[in-house]
Amino acid sequence: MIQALAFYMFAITAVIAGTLVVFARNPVHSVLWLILSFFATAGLFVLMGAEFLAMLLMIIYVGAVAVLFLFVVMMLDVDFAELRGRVAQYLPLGLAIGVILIIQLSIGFAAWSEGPTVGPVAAADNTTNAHELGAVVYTKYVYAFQASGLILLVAMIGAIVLTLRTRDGVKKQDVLAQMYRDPKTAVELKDVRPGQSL
Amino acid sequence: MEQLNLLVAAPELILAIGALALLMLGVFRQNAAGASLVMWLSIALLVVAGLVAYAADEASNTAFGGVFVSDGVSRFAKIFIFFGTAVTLWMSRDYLNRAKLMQFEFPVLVVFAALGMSMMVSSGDLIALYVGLELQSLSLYVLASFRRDSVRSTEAGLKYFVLGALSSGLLLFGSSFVYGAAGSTEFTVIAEHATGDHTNIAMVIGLALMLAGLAFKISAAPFHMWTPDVYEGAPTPVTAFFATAPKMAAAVLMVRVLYDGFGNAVESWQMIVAFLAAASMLLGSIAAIGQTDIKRLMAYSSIGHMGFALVGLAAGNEAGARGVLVYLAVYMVMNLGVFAYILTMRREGVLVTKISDLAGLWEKDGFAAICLVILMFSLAGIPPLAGFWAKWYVFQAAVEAELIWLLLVATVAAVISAFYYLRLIKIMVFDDSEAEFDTPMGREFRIVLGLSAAVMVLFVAGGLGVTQMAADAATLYAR
Amino acid sequence: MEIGLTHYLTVASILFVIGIFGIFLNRKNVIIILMSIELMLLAVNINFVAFSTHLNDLGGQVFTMFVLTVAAAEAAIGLAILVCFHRNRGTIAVEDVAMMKG
Amino acid sequence: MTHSGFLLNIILWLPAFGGLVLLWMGGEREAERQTARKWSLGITVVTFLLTLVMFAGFDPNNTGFQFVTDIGWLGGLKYKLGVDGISVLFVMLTAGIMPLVILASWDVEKRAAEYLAAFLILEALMIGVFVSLDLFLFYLFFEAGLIPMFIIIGVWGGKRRIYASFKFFLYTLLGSILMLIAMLYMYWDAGTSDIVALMDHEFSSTPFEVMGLELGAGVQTLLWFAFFASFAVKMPMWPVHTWLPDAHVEAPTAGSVVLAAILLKMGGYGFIRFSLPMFPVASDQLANFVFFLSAIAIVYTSLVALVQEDIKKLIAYSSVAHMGFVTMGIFAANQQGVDGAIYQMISHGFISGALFLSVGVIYDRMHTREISAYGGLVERMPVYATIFLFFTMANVGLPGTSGFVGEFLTMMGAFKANTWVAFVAATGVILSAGYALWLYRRVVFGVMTNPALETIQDMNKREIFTMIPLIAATLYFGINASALLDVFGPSVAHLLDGYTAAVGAPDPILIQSGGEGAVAAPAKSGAAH
Amino acid sequence: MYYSLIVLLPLLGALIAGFGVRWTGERYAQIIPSALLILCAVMSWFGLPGAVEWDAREPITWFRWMASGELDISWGLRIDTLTGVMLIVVTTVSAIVHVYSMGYMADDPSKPRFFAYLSLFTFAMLMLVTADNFVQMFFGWEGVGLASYLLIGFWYHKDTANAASMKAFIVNRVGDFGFALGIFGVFAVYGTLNFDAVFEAIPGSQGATFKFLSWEVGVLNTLGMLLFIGAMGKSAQFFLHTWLPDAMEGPTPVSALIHAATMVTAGVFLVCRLSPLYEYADGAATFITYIGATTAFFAATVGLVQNDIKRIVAYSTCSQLGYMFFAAGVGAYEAAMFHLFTHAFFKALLFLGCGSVIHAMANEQDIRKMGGLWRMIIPTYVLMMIGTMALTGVPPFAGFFSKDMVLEVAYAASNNAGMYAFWLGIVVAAMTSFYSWRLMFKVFHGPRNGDPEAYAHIHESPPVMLIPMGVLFVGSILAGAVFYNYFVGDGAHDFWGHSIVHAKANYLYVEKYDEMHNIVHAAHYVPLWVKALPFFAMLSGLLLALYFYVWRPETPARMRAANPGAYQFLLGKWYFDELYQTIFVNPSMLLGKFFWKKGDGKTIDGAIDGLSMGIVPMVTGIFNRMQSGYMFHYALAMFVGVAVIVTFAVTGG
Repeated sequence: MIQALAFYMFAITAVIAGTLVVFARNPVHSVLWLILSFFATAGLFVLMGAEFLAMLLMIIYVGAVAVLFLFVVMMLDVDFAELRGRVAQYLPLGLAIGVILIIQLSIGFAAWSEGPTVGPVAAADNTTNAHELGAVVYTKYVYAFQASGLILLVAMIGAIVLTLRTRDGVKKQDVLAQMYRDPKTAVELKDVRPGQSL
Repeated sequence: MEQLNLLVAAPELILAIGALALLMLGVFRQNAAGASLVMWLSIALLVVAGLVAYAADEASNTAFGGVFVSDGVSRFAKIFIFFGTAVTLWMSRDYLNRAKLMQFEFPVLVVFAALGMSMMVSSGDLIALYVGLELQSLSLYVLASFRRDSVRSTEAGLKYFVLGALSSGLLLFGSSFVYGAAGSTEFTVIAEHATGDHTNIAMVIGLALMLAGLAFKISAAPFHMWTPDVYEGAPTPVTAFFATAPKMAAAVLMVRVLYDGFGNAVESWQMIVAFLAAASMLLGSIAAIGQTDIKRLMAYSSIGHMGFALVGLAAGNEAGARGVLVYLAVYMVMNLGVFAYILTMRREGVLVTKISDLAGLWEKDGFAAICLVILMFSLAGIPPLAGFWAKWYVFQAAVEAELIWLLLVATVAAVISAFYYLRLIKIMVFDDSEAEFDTPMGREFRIVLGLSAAVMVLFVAGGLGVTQMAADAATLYAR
Repeated sequence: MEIGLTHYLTVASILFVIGIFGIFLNRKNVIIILMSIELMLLAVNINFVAFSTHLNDLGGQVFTMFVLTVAAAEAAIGLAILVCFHRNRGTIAVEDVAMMKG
Repeated sequence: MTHSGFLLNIILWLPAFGGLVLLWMGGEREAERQTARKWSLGITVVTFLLTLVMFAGFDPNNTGFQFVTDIGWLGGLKYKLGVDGISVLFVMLTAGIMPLVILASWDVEKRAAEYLAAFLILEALMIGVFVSLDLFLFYLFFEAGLIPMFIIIGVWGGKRRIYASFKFFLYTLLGSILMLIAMLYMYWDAGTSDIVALMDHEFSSTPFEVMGLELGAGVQTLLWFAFFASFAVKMPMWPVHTWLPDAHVEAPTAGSVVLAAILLKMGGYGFIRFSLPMFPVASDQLANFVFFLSAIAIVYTSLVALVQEDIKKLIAYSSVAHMGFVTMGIFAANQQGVDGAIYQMISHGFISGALFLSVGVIYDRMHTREISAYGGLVERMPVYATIFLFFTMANVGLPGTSGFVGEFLTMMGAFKANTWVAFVAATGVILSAGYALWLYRRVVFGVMTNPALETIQDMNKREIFTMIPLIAATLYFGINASALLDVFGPSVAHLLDGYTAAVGAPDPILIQSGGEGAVAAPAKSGAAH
Repeated sequence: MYYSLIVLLPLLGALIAGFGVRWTGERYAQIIPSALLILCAVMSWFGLPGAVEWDAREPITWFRWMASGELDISWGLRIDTLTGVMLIVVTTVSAIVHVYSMGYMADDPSKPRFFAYLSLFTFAMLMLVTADNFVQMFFGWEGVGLASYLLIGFWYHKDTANAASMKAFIVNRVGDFGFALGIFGVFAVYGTLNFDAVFEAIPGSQGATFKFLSWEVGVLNTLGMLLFIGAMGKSAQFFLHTWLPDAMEGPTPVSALIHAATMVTAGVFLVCRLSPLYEYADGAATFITYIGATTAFFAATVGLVQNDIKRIVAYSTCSQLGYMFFAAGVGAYEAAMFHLFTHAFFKALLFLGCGSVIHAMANEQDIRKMGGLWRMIIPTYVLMMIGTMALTGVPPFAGFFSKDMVLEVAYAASNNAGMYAFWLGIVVAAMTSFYSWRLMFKVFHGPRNGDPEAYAHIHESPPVMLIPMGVLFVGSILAGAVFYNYFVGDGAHDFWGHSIVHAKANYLYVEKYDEMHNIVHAAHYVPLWVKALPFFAMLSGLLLALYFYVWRPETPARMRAANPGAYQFLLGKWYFDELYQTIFVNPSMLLGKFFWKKGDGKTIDGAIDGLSMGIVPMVTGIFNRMQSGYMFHYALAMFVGVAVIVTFAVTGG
């Protein structure tokens, strides 16, 4: 019963927060709703016995991703007052597609309607969820694990190559250069005749 | 615990380690010369990987506990991916130098993308599929917006990224259904559950969603919308890259999923793939007619061609797999040739991409014109050129699968698409010349263009071994 | 009332569809789209974990882990591109990301 | 590959080799142009001589294929070449017309080397069509011929060349791809792409319904229509003929000659090589459909030709009408009909080729094809008037010219199969006299009204020399038709034996009312000489 | 070999005149063909007994022309009496015309061409009459058509000549259309086209039917009708006669040769040659009788009022051909041939005489501008007078015998068709007499109506023209009397041998067959009044002409004024030309335009262009607009796609 109550609380929170992510007027609010949605989902994970993933979700998503979003939203300093959507125009079509998809997906659920109830994985050996995961990630899934490392590397390279600006023509302070300047190199005398430019 | 069998994944390991080494090299020699060195080494690395792939065993081998598969199909795809990528890198040097974009990250990212592709074509598991796909995609997103000062380039990157991420979401959502229904992410297990008689409906829906994601990658209609914009906006060498190796990877990935995973449930996906094929062929051919930008045109052309390739896939038989492989191989070579020329369409230092700029090419550069004409006829699928044989193989598969209606659609599409290829020929050969392009083409372009045209012509003499290799690879799916 | 697999799948589906809405109903700015994508991935994760529990198989949870990792990388790349675009274009309104068309 | 097969390979590839060499030589200087002309003339003449050598070794009474080459090729297909009585003549026609085409292109200045190279390559492809014994090898040559022709029209054509070349290309392509699909089906169904083997393969003719339409011969009907789509466009048959006038009008003279003399024949050749022997049941059932279209083609296009104001267009329409006789004869499916169709194709090769050459002669001088710009040419160009008259008469099928034999035999064959079509076709003979003489009267006779014609020169030696072989052939085969009929007759008889075996003998013509002393109707076709 | 030479020498002459001018010179390009023709003519006369003897025992075969299945056609000659007679007619008249033309065409710049055409014509005509099979006959048939086309249009700068030549060729083709269909029918039914084989098979197919077009029809009648259509075209019979008067645009010798003596009689020859067929095809034979009689009448009425000297003779020819046809139609092929034979002489003579007049009058052809010429050109006058008398049937000139015979057989046929032919024939005889004498009187007698200038230069033709006419003059006088016995008299049976077949089955006179053997024999037993009536008809025509043009010259004008409608109707040749123009030529042109502009242009190309330049670009536009550049549109498209393919998945494809 408590489990059901918790489920509905987390589920409704996640859905509402998700909706508000999309429809909030202020992007900053959106990010905050997103964070709430993550929290609620983490709760759902815990209910399903995936404590480690719930923790990961908190750390990675809330701690890194959402904050990154927040950072970018603020950095770009979007003047959100001007950004008004004309949502209504596409709402009917969007809703129709959404409804169709939901219906189709729920047809898919029918496959599991009489399946067994949900229970935590591998609780028998008294090992924790984290332990179990660790056991397979470095053995069975080592390939994917290494690959995801590469993915992160690519993301890093990508972020750097796209945003690191070391372009010429940008004025930066070079202390040494300032210190070693002398009048001879700093000032050039030119004889300017009237009516003529340099 | 299964063996790791690292040797099976030798090309990937070479690429991964090599890429890391190159990255270090690039970081420590951070100037144009260093970048150029990294570029050459990357090309060498890809060639080596290609040779290693070529030397690989044709028989089925697995590594990492079945997650990684190496067989004839993956070998075939890898050879083309690695060599194709090497050629694109080779051709991009000129552009990068001129655009002052010669940074070591470029070749490294390309190598990572190639690595991702090779992981895709070797995946034996949904997770491997996903990480491979993402490794490739993320690299490509960055490459698309590599010319970061350009609105167009970054817009291309943004569009590609957003829609690509969306497609990944669809793919994942589908994967989750498949996983839920099959109880495993491994293709071999999925194949046991996905049989003609009692395929779980959830599994089929999952497959459909996965197909949506995969269709995006090979830009099949209606998941093609990013293609023209990204092709146009991305730096031209990147566009050339997009049009070649990733298409091969995505198509072979589809073969993997559909044949390895769902090979026993052809009837549940045949209609979907046929629909994608028909839509792509028609859209690719019709929408291309109005284009004035050659890169956009090539984008629509690639949509149409992917439609034809999907015709083979829709057949769902051994001939289909063979057809897809041959088609993609031929298509890759054709596109390399065409882009070799597009990369040299430079006037007063600026790369121009208007189709009308090609006018009177025959007067100015007979060699290039003849090569391009051959390539265009090949793209249009006129015998005896390779483009015809590519179509021949996929059509043969469709005939065996009795997909006659799809072939009729293909007929119409082929004729319409012939129209715009002919229009290009008309502009090049029939119209009077306009202003000259800059300096003669670089050596590498001339070589690639000439070789590609030569392949188109010589293909008729026994398929240059490609058809045989594809046929051998496809025996995997003999029934 | 027993909470079963379908409940979780339903939540996931709703979140997924919300994500979809977020992508094509949103005209405000691209960041919202990126967040919508995160919502979709979240839905996927719920699915995987639910199936994993249901099947008593760790594969789904591992998959979720990789999805989380990749999503983070994706977010980084996406935001980087977005920042780049903003530098060039001065806006991130969705309707302004339409230089190229036809 | 036998020794004799080698010869056929040489004939096939020599022109292509010559063309490639020419492309490589190139050159825009006059001396280089001259070399190119001589080179291509040499190549075509040698090719023709080789076909003569081949013909000398050809045994017409052997109804099988001769000079066979058979080696493996990609995709399980075969590189198989060979000629039988039917194709050997088309090969010779092609090889024989080409030197004249080269001669007719002598004055081309613009990119002469490429121009001639295109023709040489086209020659190889056209010969390839006639000698291929593999389904896809045939398709390959059949289709590839579009490329050089497209370029010839597009680069060296007239004002509306772009429209014409595109129309030509796309029209033909659409039909061909349908045929390709049918070929793929045949390959799958029969497991071979060998034409000889396919002739013996029986494709299912069990009727079935598709979307409420009853297909009388089942799969054969579908395959038949797919092939028909391609060949009917190529012929061209009404109502898919409209590319031809445009292509002819815009093509340069030599292009028109090749188009009329050889390219059009591929459709008829295809009908004979594929439709009749491979889909006999469908051919039998759809013969009336073809007759209907042929009859319309003959009358309709003849009437259209009557009102043309452009010389080339008029001749182009007359070609369509003449091809109507060919289709009619083929699907009459008896010895006279098929013999006549083949004969008509070969003779039309000479005659229409010569007519287009004739138009070229005055076009080169006046640069207009408007009929109204001419008149009274006989005053200044008596030789031209004579030659043009000769071919005009050959075109209307005057006995004694080769044009007669084909028309006559096809109608004779058609009469046996369906009297209506013979009846309508015979009216076409009247109309052909109408438009041809009307053209001749306006161009050659009458009073010279256009002052520009005052100084027009008669044909020069080269032009006359180009015409002489055609005149000789038209005349010789007009009075000694056996020279050709005996070559392909046995092959046709063999083909029709198979056809009759598949569909049964046709109903006897004569209905006896039981009168005493009534003779039985004589034996039907199949009795060879 | 002997007969082959007769046939081939003219071809040699044609080639020499046509292509050998460079070597022979213009003069010899005329003399050589003429000499060859004279040789031919002499050989033909001497060859007649041989031909009678030969009697088509076996054909002379040159070499094979075409063989296809059971069809086997060789070039060769069939020599029998029919051929022998035709050889004489053709070569003799041709030789005469050749010689005559050397004078007549003396001023023409392209004489060699003219002689080449003449000889070519002769060759084709000889091929026609010697043919052993239908196809070779068709060769000659169309060959003479070609030569006629060339000769009518010889003066190509005259637009009327060009039009006339085209008309001749095309109208002939209409006839050939029927002829060709007949040949196809013969082949389809009998499986062969060689005369002997066909003739042998014909009796066996009595009563047999076959499906022609949509009807099941009798074999023999249908084939007979179809083949006769060919004869109608060539011999300018009713409905297909319109080209003959116009053909007078050609040089006069041509009219004499082609349009009087030889080519136009080819139809009669055809019917005679096919006597084995028509003997059993009673329906077709009746049709021939009616058409022949009607033509005779029609042409005579039109001839009454014509003013062009050559056209009068042309209509007369047309009319006389009608005689021949109805004679053949009732089964008296011998009589038809007899009239053909005599007619060749006197009609050629008349034409050449006209030519001489025209020559004298400096190319004037309108008889209203002539008159009183006889004193100035007495030899021509005499020749013309004899020709006219022969034509009108004044005894004992040639026409008297043959025309009487023709009318007698018509009467002897004693059935409706025969009676129709007989009575019309009598009327026509009167009219023939009238218009012939009208011509004579208007040209040679009465006041000088023409241009005084022209009269000043009138001169008699040179001997080279007069001498050949002299030969015809002899023929016109003697041909009837001398050959009567062989052609239609007691010697006929032996003379014709197997070349003409009579069968009991011909219902026209089947009751009398046993006693009469055939209709020609029967014709000898007709009542005396029947034999005398033609003479009186001739006489009445003569008297009427005398009255109209000599005694009361104002009468014609009064008649004209009294019956303007009838006069115009006759002058307008019953308005056949206008009718054909309205129902055939104009609709063809309109239909052609319609098919071209609306059919090809609007419908076929319109559909294709509409598709390729209308619909496809429209769809292109839609696709390109969908490619709006907006990400949300792209995403929307993707989700629509997802919805569609998931639907496929759920519904199972």
